Amino acid sequence: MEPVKSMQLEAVPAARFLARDMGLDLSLIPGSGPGGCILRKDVEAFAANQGEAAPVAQAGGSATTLARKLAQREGLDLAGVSGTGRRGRITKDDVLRALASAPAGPGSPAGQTVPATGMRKTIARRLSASAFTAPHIYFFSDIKMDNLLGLYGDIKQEILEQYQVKISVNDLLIKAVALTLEEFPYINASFDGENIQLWAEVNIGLAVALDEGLIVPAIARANKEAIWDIAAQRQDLVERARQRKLQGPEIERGTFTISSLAQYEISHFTAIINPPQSAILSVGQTSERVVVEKGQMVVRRIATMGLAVDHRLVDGAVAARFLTSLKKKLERPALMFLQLDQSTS
Amino acid sequence: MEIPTESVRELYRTMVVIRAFEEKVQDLYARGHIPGLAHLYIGEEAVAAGVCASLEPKDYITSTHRGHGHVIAKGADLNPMMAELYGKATGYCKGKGGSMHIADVDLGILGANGIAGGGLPIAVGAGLSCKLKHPGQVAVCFFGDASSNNGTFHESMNFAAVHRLPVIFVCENNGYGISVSQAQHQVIQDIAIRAAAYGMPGVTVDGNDVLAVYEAAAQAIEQARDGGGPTLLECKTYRWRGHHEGDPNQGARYRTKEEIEQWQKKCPISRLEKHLTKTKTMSKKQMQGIWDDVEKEVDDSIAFAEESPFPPLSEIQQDVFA
Amino acid sequence: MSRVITYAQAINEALDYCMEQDDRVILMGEDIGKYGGIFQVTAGLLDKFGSERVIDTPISEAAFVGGAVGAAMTGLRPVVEVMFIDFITVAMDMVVNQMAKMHYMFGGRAKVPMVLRVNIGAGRGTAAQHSQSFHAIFQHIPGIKIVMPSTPHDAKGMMIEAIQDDNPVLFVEHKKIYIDKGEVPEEAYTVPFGQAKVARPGKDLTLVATLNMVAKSLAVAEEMAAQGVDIEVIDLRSLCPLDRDGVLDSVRKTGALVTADEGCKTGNLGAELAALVTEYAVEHLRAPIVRVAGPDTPVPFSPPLEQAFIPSEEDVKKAVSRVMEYL
Amino acid sequence: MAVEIVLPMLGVTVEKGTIIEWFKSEGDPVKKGESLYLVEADKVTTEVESPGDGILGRILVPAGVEVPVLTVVGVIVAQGEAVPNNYEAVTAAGTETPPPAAPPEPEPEPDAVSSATPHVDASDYDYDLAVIGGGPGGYVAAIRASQMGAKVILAEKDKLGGTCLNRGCIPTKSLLADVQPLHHIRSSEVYTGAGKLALSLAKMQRRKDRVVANMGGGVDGLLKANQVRVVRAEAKLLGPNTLLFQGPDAKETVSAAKVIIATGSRPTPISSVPTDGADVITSDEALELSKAPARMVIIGGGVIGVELATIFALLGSKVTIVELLPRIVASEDPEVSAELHASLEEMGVKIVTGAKAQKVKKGSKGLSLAIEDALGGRRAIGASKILVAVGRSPNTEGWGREDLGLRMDGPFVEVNANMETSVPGVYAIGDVVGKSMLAHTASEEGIVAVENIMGSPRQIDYQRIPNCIYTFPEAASVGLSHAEAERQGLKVAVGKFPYRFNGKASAMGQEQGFVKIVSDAELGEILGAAIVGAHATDLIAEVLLAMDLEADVTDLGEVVNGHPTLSEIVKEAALDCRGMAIHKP
Repeated sequence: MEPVKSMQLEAVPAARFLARDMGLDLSLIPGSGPGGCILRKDVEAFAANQGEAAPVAQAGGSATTLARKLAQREGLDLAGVSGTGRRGRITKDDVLRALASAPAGPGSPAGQTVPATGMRKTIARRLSASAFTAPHIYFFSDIKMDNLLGLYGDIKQEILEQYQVKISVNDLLIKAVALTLEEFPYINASFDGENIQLWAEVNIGLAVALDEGLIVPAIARANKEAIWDIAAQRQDLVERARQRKLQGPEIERGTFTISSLAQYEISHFTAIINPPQSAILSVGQTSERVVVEKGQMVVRRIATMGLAVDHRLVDGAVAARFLTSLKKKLERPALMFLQLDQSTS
Repeated sequence: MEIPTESVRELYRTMVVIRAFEEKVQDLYARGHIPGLAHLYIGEEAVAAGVCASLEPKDYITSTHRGHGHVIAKGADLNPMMAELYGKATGYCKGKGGSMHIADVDLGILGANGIAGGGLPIAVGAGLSCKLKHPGQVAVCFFGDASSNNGTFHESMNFAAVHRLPVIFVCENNGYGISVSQAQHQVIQDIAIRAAAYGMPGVTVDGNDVLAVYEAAAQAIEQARDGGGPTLLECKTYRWRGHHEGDPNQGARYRTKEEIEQWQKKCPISRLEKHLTKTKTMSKKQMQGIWDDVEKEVDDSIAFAEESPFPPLSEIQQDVFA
Repeated sequence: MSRVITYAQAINEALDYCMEQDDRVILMGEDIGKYGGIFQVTAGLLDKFGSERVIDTPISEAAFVGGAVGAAMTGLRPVVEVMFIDFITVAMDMVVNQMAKMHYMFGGRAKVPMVLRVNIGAGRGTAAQHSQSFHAIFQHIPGIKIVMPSTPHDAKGMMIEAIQDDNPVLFVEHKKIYIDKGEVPEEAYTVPFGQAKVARPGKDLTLVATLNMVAKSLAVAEEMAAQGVDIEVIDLRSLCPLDRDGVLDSVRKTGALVTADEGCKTGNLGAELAALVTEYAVEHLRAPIVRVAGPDTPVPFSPPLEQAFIPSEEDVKKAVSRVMEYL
Repeated sequence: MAVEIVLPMLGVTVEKGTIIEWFKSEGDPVKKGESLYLVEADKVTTEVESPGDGILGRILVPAGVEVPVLTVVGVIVAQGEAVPNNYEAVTAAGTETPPPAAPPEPEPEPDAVSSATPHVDASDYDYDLAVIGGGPGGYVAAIRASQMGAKVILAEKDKLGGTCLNRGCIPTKSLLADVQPLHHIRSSEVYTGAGKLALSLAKMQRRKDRVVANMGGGVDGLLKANQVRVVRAEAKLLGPNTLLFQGPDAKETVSAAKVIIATGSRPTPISSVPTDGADVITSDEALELSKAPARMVIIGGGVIGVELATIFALLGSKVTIVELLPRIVASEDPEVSAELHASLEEMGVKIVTGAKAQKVKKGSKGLSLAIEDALGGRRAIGASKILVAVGRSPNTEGWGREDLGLRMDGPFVEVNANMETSVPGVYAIGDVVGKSMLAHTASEEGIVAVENIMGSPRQIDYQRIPNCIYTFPEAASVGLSHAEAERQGLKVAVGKFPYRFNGKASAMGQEQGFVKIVSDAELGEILGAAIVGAHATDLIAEVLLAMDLEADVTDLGEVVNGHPTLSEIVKEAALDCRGMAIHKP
């Protein structure tokens, strides 16, 4: 029998599963098994050192002078501190660790440590990467929504009857954004530091809030699809997002994201670009505001929309033109169907 | 048929070698020097000697679990044979096969076989090789009465007959399939009649008369060499020992002492000795000389086997694949 | 009343009992009559039940295994001895295509209540064609129950169970344990199939063993207990039905699995157990699963080679030690 | 010849048999093949035949006794032959059975065993650990690993002991020890005729060589005693687990589960003043000079520079130190620099700080070094030897770093707190990682690396590693300096006690220097210490111990020291942090 060539195990399954369940990064855990293999007990020990598990009190364990004095000053009971020094002696660092993990203070409700879910950690990693690698610049525009809402009121019933699909204002917004993106290929693009990828399709990601974080399924080819198809896709994706049944490609195909907080009392906000995309549209609440038109004060339904772009590949003027073109479409939705403003780009 | 004197002497010597070898194995086995199983050929020497006398080195044989006699008659060297029985590295099969699996393809010995009837199809295949590639060569298949009830017997006979393969099916009818007598395992007495079913000659001879065996086998072999196709040659004989060494009282559970003694009186070697004396082919002294030589040869093979090393443990992994 | 008898005698008692109880039970096989079976398992039964029910067959495995299938389908309950498992290959069509399939293929209209007795194992110097341990092959054939009792007690109880079972049962014995002795009740009893036995409870590691490897595993467990290693030895007893939950529960408790079976390593029944555990309890595994098995070679004749072939206590110890490095 | 009658092998499962009956009695003639006795095994009885002709000489196993197969149960002898007396009878009660023939021993063949066993050995490597470099980092790591049970190989291309033993710590200390009495005598007023005293550098060198050789042999012996295999060869990593050793008489490839890089460092060259090994030299050559140069310019006022300046100044050389930074030993507390500056000048060493070495000119009268001072002024200093001692550079080439793709940290090999490089399983220690280029740091890093490898994770607290300077007087420091502590925004309380207030120091005539302890004003934690003065490098030990045990200044101040000892200075400095020094006005 040929000997097996590679015998090296990085971690035993029990260690992997435990680390996953505890939200620990396996690569940080030292392995004590053969060839440095990470064992379950290594994960347990690591977790214990991380303060994830309750420290075991070492009754009568000795402490260094510094540790004692520090604990005394901070009013910390050394009985609850586990020692990592020689022969389990409590050191200054042990006291500092204990202080850092102690509750905020007497009388205040004890806080709670909730292990981050994998999804939360993924979001954290991706968004910090985005925020730190892509220089964001922001543009805002107040958009009068009256005409769009009028159009929506006008067609929704008919579409429902004819296509059995309930459309929303969002679907119209998605369409408008998708058409605008056709005009601005560099906003429907991504940049990896070397090359710029101009995407062939326009797939609009729609941020969906779940308990464990945001997830952004993308409506495929929104520039080509009919409103009712967009609505049908949207409903299906949102529904399956809530059931955690999305497929990877449905998320990964996004080329641009719309993040809408329209249902909250938020007038406007900035969003972080969902990498590897190069821009994101943030949509605030539509509210009645007094505006001046031709010298007259009138009440209009206004939504403030923000556009964040990756400044590495989108210049300010381009972003401004994008937002202007979008505004035009939303304020005069008929143009969408007439495609009259192609000259904008 | 006139048998040359030299051939007769050779027949005698072959039988003596087989007998002397097996008697030593019997003693060595009892004393624990030979591991595993040992199925001895004592009493049946005339069959192997008589058949193999007409074979050329390049002709093939397949053998059985009771194969020492066939292998010796086909020309095997006693040293590697004995070494194989001991499980030594210098054995024919590097100690990996043992008593039941001695093989030397160079000598045309396609192996003793531990599966009853296992050798028949293999001999058919060897016959096919002879027909296609080595005209004039033949394959001899030794098997027992019990194997003639096995599917492989019938399938092989038919195949060989249909393709007129140069195969001689030599049935050593020693009256028992282990403990089951011929009468209990088949209702016919002469297995040779089964040849008729496949359209080939079937011959029954006294397997304890080496000259009769020689004559019948020579004829069948010649016919096969000439493209005349297969023959079923049944040699009626008897094994003196139990099925294997350790079979209590030489098989007294299933046969009588008297029966054994009856057959011992028909010893093929004594029978030839009488013939040799009568025809003045050999003197008693010459015969004793052969015995002395042979016993020394066998003793030498024991010394060789005992002095040989066991195979290294690494050998366990060798030869799994070619 | 229990007394101490050999494994071979225990099976003999079971056959004797069933033949007394049920005249449909017949025995077939090579040299099982006057000779009493090559390992003396059927000794004395010919005298007691006569040659119509204890049938010395011609050396025609295909005929008598297939014959048993036909007999079983038509009302008898044959117990067939195949002298060595090696010889079952001669009747493979009858076993695989006929015996195992009849009930299913005929929509449940036919039953094949028969027992095929085989023995596996090296260690008797019987070389490559009389020493194999390829019982795991039959795991892959649906329709055959496969049991392998390791003690005289289980041998008797499982044989009675096998004869009473309406399905074909492959009854796997080991030629090295026929003369092992153990306590066996005089009265008849059955040991149900599909229940692995915890031969020794432990908490550090699960050691699933079969036949001759059970005793070796127990010896190792005792020896290593002195070193503070607490091994749970499970005597699998039954390959089909397989006591999945028994194995899984133990591994969930210990987090480690070693299997010990004499079959060659590749495709060894340890492979099935390893697959089972990785499929259903992988998150509990604290160490690699290690199989103690024969090497992937035919069984060599030469005594030192044969000894090296047979998985030894030392091999079990090595496997356990390797796993313990991770615990 | 006697023929043994054995209980024969009776089939494949039979292991024992009971003799039921002997058909012959002792003395009866027997014939080969004739039944001798009846045995029952496994409920079957078998008649056993005689294996030969003769007389049944003895029956060893009587009827009714069970014995294992292959037991000799009787002996056949020839007519008139005596039964050999080496047979013992077995009785029903007795069991003095000769054991059955031992099973054949397998041929001993070591390499065959592994291939016969289907289980693969967990360790596929020749060695558990390979160490590249036999300096104070490498050899200490090798010994500790071996102590912890690892199989270790160590490669050294030059001499065991590394820079420390062969070209650094130890040779300088030997030379310094030789010049120190001269310094002591010269600075004492009690000797007469001191001016006539002379030192022989050649003899000093011989003594130094002996010290180095002795210690080198000691390292060799230690490694041997610890079963470390030492290869005199250059090592190259062909992969994370494969090393090629190439030496004068060896070329081999070995595999190791873990590797420690301890390749050390070499003097840093400066491009403006290239060394030539003769006129412009490094510390390596300076330590081998057999004659003190008349005029020596030392570029670099760090530890190496000031120690060599001390040696050569006392040997009579006119020494000038050219230091780029505003003060010598700039890594130390400014007070330490000032103290050493003063003492060196007292020995006649000229010190030019804030000056850059520009260029060397070789003329008929010797060398001249052009320098540019902080204000841009240029001048030249004449010299017979120029010593470049601007620091040391890690040896990061030639051992496969590039191919392995180890991440770098500036010029050094990057390691994490466990001393592991960016390639898992490959560790690096000592000067090549450059955390603090000191022998004792390398040793400790070696031990920490090994302990991490062997599964006892530990990290080094670099704050607790001392720096030692062996000038006259000595200087030593640990932890934070006063300025650094304040820069970190700590509220500090500094205690300082001068040597001159200490009885032992005064009596020794070694009043120069002080002990300074920097502590946390509130907790009393000892944050750092700096000592200048006689035996400073030994005195720092007390502070190190206190820091390591996390004692505070009060603990240190409460230690009762012998009197008079220099250690009282440490105690007083600790007390002074609280304003409680006794012998300080």
